Amino acid sequence: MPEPPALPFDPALALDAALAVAILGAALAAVSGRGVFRAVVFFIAYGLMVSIGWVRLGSVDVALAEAAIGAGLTGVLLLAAHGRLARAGAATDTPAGAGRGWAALAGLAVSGALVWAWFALPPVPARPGAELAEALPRAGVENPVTAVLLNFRGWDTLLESIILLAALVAVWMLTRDGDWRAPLGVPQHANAEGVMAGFARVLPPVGLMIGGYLLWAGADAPGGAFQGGTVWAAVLLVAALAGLWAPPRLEAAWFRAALVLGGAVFVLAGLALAGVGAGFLTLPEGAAKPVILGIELALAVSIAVTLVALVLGPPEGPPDAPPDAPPGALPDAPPGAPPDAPGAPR
Amino acid sequence: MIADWLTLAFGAVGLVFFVAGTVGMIRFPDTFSRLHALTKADNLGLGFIALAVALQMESLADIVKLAVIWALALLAAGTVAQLVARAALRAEGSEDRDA
Amino acid sequence: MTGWLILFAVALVLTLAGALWRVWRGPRRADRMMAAQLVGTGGVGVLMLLAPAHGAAVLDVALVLALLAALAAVGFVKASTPDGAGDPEEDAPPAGARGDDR
Amino acid sequence: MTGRRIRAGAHRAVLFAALWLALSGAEPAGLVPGAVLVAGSVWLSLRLMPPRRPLRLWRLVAHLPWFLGNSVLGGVDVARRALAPSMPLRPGWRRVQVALPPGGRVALGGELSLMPGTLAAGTQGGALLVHLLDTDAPLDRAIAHEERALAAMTERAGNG
Repeated sequence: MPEPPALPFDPALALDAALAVAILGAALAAVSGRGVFRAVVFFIAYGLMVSIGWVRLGSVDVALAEAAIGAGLTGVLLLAAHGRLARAGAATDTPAGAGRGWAALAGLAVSGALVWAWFALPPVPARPGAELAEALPRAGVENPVTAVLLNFRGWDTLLESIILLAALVAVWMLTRDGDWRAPLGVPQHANAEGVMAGFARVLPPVGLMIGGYLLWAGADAPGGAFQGGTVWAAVLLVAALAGLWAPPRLEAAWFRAALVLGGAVFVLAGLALAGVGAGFLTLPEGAAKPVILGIELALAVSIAVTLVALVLGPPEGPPDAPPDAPPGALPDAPPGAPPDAPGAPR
Repeated sequence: MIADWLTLAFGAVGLVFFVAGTVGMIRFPDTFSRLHALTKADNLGLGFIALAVALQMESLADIVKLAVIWALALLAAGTVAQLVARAALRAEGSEDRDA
Repeated sequence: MTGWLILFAVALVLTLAGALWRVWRGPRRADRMMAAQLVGTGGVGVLMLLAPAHGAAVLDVALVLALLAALAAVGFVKASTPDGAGDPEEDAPPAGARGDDR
Repeated sequence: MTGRRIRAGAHRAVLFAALWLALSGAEPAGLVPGAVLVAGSVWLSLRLMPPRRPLRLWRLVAHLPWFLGNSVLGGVDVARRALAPSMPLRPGWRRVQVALPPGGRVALGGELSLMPGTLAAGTQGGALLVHLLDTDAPLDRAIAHEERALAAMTERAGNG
């Protein structure tokens, strides 16, 4: 049997063109037109396609982060925000008129500044990454992204992990005075024998494995603390949404410890290295890999807990008494379906 | 090479199912029928694509990984179809059209 | 062979355009949400097809997408319950805000 | 009681270990972190999904080809309807009484959603809400067969 013929042309350009058109189309649809719900769904689709785009650009690390954040967390966050706006009676249609013109102008200005910055960059060296390639054997890990994040530029990563915590504190500042002792977010509930709960019983153990794998693989292949921690956060969130995992209170000691674990281990490792004379966060060549993996594990735990807390939002007690009665029956139930018992106690 | 020909065949079949899923989603007249198109045709298409790619992978681990990905996609599809169908059923009659 | 696989990926991205049309068109929220689901499934397919050309690490991206594919839809059905924290399968909606699907 | 937990835990440990080997490419350096993760996942899985009835693993495996064959038929069926110019559809709802325990009911709903002509929308008062693409198709027997196959996967011993 002969081999299949090779393609007479290279389809890579067609793929990139199709992706670019689809990404730009989804982005435009998300910011134009009316209807916040539609914009949110377009944003979700946009995130999915952007992560393919990162793969095409050769940045599998970024693609992984985008897949975990974009597909997992921002969708839930934005849809919850939209539902909340609708329940609060706020307008869920983007305002028409002058405000949007100014917003578009501001967006254009930022884009213009970015384009200018791109052209103003110093010329790219003949072999980009040559310095990195030369330093990589001393890093202790083979994934250049992890080497930069945890070894050569450890300072930046340390501060970034603290930024996430600062964002969480900012969210908590929205807590109402009476709710400080309530568990994080609104109380979640679901049919314990239903589809959502069934899914949430199966997914988290698999997610624990896959997140752990990304963390472990991050030393020598795409992955790492952020990707692994985000996957952990996403499956923990599923368990919380299905009412299978009760989110902690702010004062829970284990919760606070988990939040600062990453930063604390990072700083302590840095101080210990300074103590042995290597300098703050200067990893010695021989011991770099275990130190990096230890810091990454701690960081992943903190990132997972912080992201879950960010999505769940500030502590809120049970909702206030409704202004009017809950709806009695399923509207348009299927033929023969008995109406739900109205207002049955849960 | 037989494997290469099979890859072409499975890939093409997978693509046909993806196209059918999209066509169904565009043509079918009501929300619930469109849910059928998505869950069944697309995941079958994904299964065939996984088969096509599996024939090009060298390590057994990668082939198992492809199977795991497909299994997770099936789990997600079975869950999402039921949940979204139920949510749409509840919303029936009330106003959930926007724009 | 990778050329053919990438050609398949091009075709798959084109079918995603149909899904985007349905996101735009609706008319119901469930339609838009399921169309986004199709973008996710198609995206997993594209990533699989890219694996032989870009290396097996791409499969990890597909793995994460498939693992979390249902998350947005779970968020959607939760947000569309009366109090935004429930489950459409619950027999009686708990006392909470008025059921409003807008 | 504990015997059942141990047996279920062993089943799941094998599954998770296989998953780890596939993920890590069976690299020797990954065996220790893998073992820790498998232990954690089994613990989490037993907490989230305590074993109710012992699973007959071989029944599950024996059911797989049938399930795969049916999901192929499901895809072909829906593709045929979508691509046919006349687009033959007669959609409607049906309530199907099932005797399965809740976990089995959810699994049945998921399976039906991937099979020809049926789409579940969860349960209501113990009955499965099923959307049919074609209300004239003889699907009752297929649904009943599926339910029996799922029921056979768990042993009836124990009180659930």
